[in-house]
Amino acid sequence: MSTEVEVATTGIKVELPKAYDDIKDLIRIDRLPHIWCPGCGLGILLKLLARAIKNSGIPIEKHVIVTGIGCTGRIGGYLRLDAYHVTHGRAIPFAVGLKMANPELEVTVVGGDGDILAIGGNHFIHAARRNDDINVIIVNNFIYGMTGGQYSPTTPKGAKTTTSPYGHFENPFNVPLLAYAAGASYVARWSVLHQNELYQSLLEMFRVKGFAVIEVLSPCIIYTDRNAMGDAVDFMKVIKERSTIDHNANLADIDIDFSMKKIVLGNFVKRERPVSYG
Amino acid sequence: MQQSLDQVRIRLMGLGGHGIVFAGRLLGMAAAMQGLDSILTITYSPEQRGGWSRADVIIAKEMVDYPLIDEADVFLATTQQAFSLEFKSLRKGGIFVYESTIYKPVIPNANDYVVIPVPATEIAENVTGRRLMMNVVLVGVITSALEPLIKEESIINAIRGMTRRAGKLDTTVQEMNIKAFQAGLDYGRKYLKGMG
Amino acid sequence: MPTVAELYKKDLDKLLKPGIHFLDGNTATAEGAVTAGCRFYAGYPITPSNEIAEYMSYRLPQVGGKFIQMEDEIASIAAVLGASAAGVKSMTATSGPGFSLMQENIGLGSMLEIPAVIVDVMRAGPSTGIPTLLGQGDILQAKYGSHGDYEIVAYLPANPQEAFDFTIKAFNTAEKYRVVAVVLSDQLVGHMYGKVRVPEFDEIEIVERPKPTVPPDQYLPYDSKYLVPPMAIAGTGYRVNNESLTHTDKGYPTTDKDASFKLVMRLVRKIRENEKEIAEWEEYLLDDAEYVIVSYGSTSGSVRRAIKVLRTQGYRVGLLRPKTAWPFPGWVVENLASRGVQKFITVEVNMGKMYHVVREFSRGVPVEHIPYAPGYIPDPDYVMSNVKKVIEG
Amino acid sequence: MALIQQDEAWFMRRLVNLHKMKRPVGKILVNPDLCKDCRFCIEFCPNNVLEESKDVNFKGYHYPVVKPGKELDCVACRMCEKICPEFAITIISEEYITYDKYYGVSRHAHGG
Repeated sequence: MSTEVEVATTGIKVELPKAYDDIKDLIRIDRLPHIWCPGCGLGILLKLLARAIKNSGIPIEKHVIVTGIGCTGRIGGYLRLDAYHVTHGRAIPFAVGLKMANPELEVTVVGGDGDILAIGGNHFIHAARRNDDINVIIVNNFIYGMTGGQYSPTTPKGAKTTTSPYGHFENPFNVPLLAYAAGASYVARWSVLHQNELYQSLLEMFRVKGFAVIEVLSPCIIYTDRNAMGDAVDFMKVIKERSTIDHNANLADIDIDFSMKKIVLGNFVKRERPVSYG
Repeated sequence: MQQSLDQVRIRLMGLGGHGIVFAGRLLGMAAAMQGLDSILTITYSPEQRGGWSRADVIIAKEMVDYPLIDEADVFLATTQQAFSLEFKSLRKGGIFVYESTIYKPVIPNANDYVVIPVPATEIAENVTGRRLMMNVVLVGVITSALEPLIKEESIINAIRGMTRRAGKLDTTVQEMNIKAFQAGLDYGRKYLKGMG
Repeated sequence: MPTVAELYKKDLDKLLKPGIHFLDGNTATAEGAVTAGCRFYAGYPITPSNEIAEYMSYRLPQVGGKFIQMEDEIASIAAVLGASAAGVKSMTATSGPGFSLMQENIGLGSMLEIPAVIVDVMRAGPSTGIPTLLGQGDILQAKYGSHGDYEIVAYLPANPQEAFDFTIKAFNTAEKYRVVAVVLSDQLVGHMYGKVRVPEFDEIEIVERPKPTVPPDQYLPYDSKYLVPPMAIAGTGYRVNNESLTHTDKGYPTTDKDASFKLVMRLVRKIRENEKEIAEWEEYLLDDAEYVIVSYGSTSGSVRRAIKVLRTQGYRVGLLRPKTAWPFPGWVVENLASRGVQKFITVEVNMGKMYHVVREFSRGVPVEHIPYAPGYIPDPDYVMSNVKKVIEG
Repeated sequence: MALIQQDEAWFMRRLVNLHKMKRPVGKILVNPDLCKDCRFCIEFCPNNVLEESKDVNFKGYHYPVVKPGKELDCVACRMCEKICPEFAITIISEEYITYDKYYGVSRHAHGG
């Protein structure tokens, strides 16, 4: 086997701690430690996703991960699955092609708020409209992290980013409402702190037939740094203190504003809608 | 430009809905089935409905090279508009076929051309009960003028093999088309014989 | 190589029957694709390629394939690549503006080495141009449209027969070399009806992509030991990372000098080293020609007629018609140049595209371009008078 | 995980013999090379068991270590393991300790 991998990443040999024996087979250990910043929530999602895939009841080789560009786009590369890291914003249509060509596959798209809602926004609403039988995990960190902190479609009004130095003047997307309105079969919002709930939600997503969307709130130090919110720990504490779980919340009222006074989480929507193809 | 040496150029034109393209496809396909080469190009007016449509067929013994028509050997016009727009493209000595129950063209220097007026709608209605089959009657007339380059069986085979997006024509429609075609062919043969 | 008769045994009665047909170029393209084994189509409506999508939506369900009309061309090509990654031969069809939108993902297809076919029914440009009329302006874009270094294959059909044949070839080349293959048809080829002879099914050879023979733990998705590595299909247990970033043999992102260079070299070499095998061209009256007209697609018909007439007038002109734009048969131009041809003249419906390519290989022999871009092919008179002008200086 | 079932908790409350009651003692294994010092584990530990190391790992990050004197304070709730984004922490809970012993040993440890 090639040894370039280790040179390219860290140069050290890493063994996965014992706690991850169950998902040892699913993580590309030779690529750890991963590239994400200290305090990034993506590592947590990676673990949960691997566990959920392991326990989904669907054979592992039938799982396919499709990711676009951005920090979140790297998640597929750490999962020892058939993974496709494609162009910016095009993970959803690529996944639609995979699923249509082979309906036996369980196709999951993981992308950031920029990848799925900005450059890939059109694909997102149309896949939801058709109710394509794929899963979409949107990791919402409120900013473009990898490119250095520009505002994204979910950046709250007032937030400072490298491209909104005087405060952002646009309104952000309310992701669950958007997904619901566009026609998704399953819509949930959790944070990386709500691990049990998020894990159950991921399992549910694999069971749902139709377009399943989970918005995962995740800390990003690029965002918190610029807005004097402290570090990732402080952000996590805000989520811990201010979030409420309300499965029956009125989706129109669950915007997340800059103050983050109210963060509503829950499994909001589960409905049966005809799927676009058999 | 010497396009006429080794090929026959047929220009069919009429109102959209007159079945001009279908007629062109029949002629082109019949030629192809006989081992000739044929090319059909279609042009429409910009209107989605109610405009004119034009089908240009080139039939050649060898390969058709330049696929467009600069001058026609045979010209069919089913409407006055078609006649006014494109009669100028018919070469001297060419064959002009028109639908005589729809309009009566005023042909300049009529003696320079072989003119065949065809009451195609009437023939179609008499033979098949459907005025719509008028285009196939006219194909029959054109075939009579082009015999033996295009043979009767080839057109009949072409009608039988003709497919549409939704599959083949159903057999009763096929048979009606064949009847209309033969009626046109007879009319043309008689008319040309009459001209001597 | 297996043939259609062996590969698609149960579908044979559903394919276009061997024999003579009279089809328009777009339908011939679609039928060629179905015969080649295409079972997935994703597209977005655009004139003048619509007939392909319409026909595929009618035809694919009959042969167990799938059709989807996506939200735009970008999504279409992405879905096509996805479906091909799942092991189904896939294609899309579009025209200039849509082709421009697809460029980024043509790069993706090249990088992930996913076989796919794009039919570009060229229309007049730039921008929206004239949707209903033809142009031949996408020649260079087909090769250079996406960023970075990669190679594609592009065919140039001149009539419905070639639209049928070349689409099959495009699928075969795409599968064989794991590249994106483009069929650069044009509005006139797409819309004109012509004779299409479908060969017997045991005469049509079909190439399938190389498949891995080693067990998953020994498999490297981008093994640089091969020029064209075997391709693992999604869901078959190989569980590989297909990486659009510059990657190592194992499919892991890398910024390592050697690994990056090795990858890009291989992406380019797999076509460049096989260009003599892939490239096709036609020579017409070239043996004694002093002036070589280079023309392709529907324009070449007009040029052929012009040459016939010019020959009767004593001009020693001939036609070189590339059937593949990429790889371009440059060595043919080189040979003609060193044989003592006086001039090359390019005739295409643009302001000079293949002109540049011919110049690259003309070894100092002057190359003249006859510009023409009004949405129609030049008629033979136009070609003749301009060729005479060039010859007589 | 819990020794006492949730629904039995109220019922058991009065009956539990605290002197004999056992709870798990977690052993916190940290893989220092994977740590990036995000402090999630330190901040979210309910028993405040962890602190930053004085040493740094090969990347230059301080990794979590058990606070001196808190060796028996980990109750193996696994919060740190779960919240660690870096796959760096494992909790092993094979040992149990009685509350008596915990407090005794704890006092003893302070005394010594």
